Amino acid sequence: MSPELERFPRNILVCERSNFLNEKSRHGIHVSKHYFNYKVSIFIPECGILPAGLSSVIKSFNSYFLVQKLPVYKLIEEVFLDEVVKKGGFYALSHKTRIDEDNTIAFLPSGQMILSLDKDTYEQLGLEGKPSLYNHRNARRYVVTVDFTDKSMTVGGKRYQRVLLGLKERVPLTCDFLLSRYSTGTDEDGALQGLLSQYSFEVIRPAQYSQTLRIVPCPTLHPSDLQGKAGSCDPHQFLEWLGSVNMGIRCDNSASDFLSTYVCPEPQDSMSQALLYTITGFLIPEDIQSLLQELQRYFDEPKFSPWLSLTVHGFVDSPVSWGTMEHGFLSSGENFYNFVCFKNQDYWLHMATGALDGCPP
Amino acid sequence: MSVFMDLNISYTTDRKRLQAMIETAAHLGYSTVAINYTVEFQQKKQEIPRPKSVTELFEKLPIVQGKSSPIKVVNRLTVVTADAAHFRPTAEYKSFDLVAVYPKTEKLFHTACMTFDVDIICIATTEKQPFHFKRSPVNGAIERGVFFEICYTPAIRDSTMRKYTIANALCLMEICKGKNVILSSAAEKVLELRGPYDIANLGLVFGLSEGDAKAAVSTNCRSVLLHGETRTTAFGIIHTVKKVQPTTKQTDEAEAPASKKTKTENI
Amino acid sequence: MEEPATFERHVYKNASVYHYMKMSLILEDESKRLIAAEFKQLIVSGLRDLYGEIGAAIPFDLLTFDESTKTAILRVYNSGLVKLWSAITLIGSCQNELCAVRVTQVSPFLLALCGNSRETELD
Amino acid sequence: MVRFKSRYLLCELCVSERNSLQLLEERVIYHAVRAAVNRAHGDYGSAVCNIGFSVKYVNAHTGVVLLRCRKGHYRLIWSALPFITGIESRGQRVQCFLNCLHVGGTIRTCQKFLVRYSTRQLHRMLLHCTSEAERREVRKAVMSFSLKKRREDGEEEEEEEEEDDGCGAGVDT
Repeated sequence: MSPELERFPRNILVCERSNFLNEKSRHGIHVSKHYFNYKVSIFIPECGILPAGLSSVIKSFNSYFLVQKLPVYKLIEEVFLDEVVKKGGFYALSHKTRIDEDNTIAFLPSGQMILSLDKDTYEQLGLEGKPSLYNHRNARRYVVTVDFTDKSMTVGGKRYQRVLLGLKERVPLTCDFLLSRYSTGTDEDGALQGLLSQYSFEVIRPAQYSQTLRIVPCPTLHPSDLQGKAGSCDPHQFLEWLGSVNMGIRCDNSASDFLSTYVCPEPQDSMSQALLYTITGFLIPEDIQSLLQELQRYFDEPKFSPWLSLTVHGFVDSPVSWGTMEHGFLSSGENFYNFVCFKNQDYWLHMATGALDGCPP
Repeated sequence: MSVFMDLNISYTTDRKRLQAMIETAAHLGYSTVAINYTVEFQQKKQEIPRPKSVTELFEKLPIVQGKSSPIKVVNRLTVVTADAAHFRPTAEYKSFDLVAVYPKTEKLFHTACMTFDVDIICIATTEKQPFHFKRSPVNGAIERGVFFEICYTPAIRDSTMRKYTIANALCLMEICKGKNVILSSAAEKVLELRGPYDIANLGLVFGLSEGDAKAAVSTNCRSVLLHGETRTTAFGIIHTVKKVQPTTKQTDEAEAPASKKTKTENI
Repeated sequence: MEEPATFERHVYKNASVYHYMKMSLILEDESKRLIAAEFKQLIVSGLRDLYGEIGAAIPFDLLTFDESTKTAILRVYNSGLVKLWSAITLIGSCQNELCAVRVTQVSPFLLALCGNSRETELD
Repeated sequence: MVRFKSRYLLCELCVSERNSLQLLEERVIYHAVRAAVNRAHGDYGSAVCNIGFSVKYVNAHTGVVLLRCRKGHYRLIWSALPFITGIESRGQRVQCFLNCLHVGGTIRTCQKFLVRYSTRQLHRMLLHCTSEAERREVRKAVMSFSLKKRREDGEEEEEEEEEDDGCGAGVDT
């Protein structure tokens, strides 16, 4: 009728299927490359309380720091850079900055700094970057990637000085930051603590929330049928159902109902109960990695449920989704992934990103 | 992309209501709003209101939703006019950060596009545009960096006005191809304000493309503010470089002598 | 027991047939209650006003409606998204009273609606 | 100067009572279509109708109606046409419906189509004729404009006589 009103933003979903025991399986890489995670939710069918193993893994999740009004250059000063950023395992994401409006800064554990800047800041800063994917007509946003592990970026070098000077004097960017560091056991947080002590900050524990659901209709899943071609539901239907469970959406409707016609995809089973456990915060991939490993062990003992699921949501305002791949907002900014783990160590992995983002790896 | 702005919040003497509107705008995620004072010339004698200083309104400006910075409030004057003589850029105009004109006739629309020293030209939303948009004035305005404004509040209030708003907007888009358009509320009540993403989507109904629609509530508004700044700083010849701090109010006042010199050139 | 899976990868582009919207209704009189059917009716009449009878026939599902917070989750076919959204934006009154429906999130994945980092405060 | 691309909808107004066609006027058709679009597509449809929509030509004898609208909007307007069930004119309500025959980018293509269409219609009428006199009439009509067509070669001024002036005027605008 009016085609311009029937368009909609693009969406991309990547589905993979493999086995955890498969040597070439890339599940570890996918988890560790999704740097900024906001929420993890575990869904275990036919389970009432969180198994002890899982609960202790969740307890050991890293705390994170929320620092207020931290100048960005502080994070790239010589000592801090050498002691923390370049050592790896350091995550930082600017907080209360919106990827489609403000300057957003992220530090990746790989020793890279990502600056997603509006045009004014970009021009004043004078660092080399590339136009964002989310531009329209004229470039209004640029992404600057600085790799501090690069040889030409050695501390004291010309290029390093340029970055430092730019952020210290030309454009003294300051914002709230979420920081987290994967501690390897040895106490090397001296530099981090030293920095934090100069600003107002708080240490936050990830928040947990547990919920037991009763009598849930659920689609029957066959590990071999990822695409849903052999009669089970397709990935979108499955994710929709998982979302409905997460948000307590009723699915006892019929096609003629006025309010909603949503039904659980066929063929379906009914589970007597299910556990929904969520953790929110600034969660680092290493923790999720260990959680996933623990989940794999869940089926070591015989269980009623043939599968369980792990969903990880990224920060919508993160400048990257996986690795250094640009992420933006447009109208929703989703970037999440979901594992469905089966008894035989097979898994499905669903990965989704925002409208103009690149395809997940 | 830049922050979201709503460059038209109707001024009201009801201080509480005005405060509530600005608070709601901040809550909805607008980082900058303009309080709009409208003057309509019935007689020759015109009286231009003095804009209220923002500090009078708020001791502490509300924080924008999801951010740590407070909302920025600027003042704007809209001159509704059917006669070129009514638009006289006097010193009083200079006390506003933004100046808009709402031309009622085709001739005036042409002059407004081509010569008037304004930042915004309003498009009729409460009545059928009494003339057709022509390419040359519209292109002239685009070249001069003047923006066209479409307000959405009338479309919320009333079905007839909604038809006019959509029709006039579609007419404009046929000519300007989505360039130099801003969408703003012209809200008089809290419940007439809508969120920036909602408005970006509404822009599609007004004939804008997805990118243009989002620009119409963000980037383009920023250009309008910059245009307004160059107007007060003598056509941008004199430009004071400010550190990015929300204390623009004082610097603007300090610049007043510089702009006075060029006042005569406006005519 | 099935054989361990061999690697398999599929990319779905625009395969989600729906979009999901999260929104809340703001009424002038905050104490006023509304039931789910009334809320859906409000949106349908909004669609009818802006897009006529053909618009009112755009199918959408009201997946949830929380009467205390007046928040709702809607599901709509992709092709109806812009129309539904704009109609919702232009809803200005509900049962002869001023109102506004504020859309908080729109996504092609329902799952994404429960993990919006913009919504909750971490501290 | 770039001109706005238009679409022309060539429609046939079907009535049960042929005499009632005499009540047709451009204004009446215009309002009927506007009302139908408003009902089917709401305020948005109405607004779209405000731009570049007009009734170009109405033939009160044959019931042929030519509507013009912007290229981008023709589907919207077209989709509302089936919902027209009657037309209000001079205080009388005429039961009718609009049958869209052709959608063209110019008036010229619509005319060409109309010629072909009318010829076909006359041929069909020929089969249904009962008396010899009637048959002669129709045959004459067919001959008259097919001859004319050959003579003027491409100058589409034919159709049943009434058509000529109306369509000719349409081309000028």
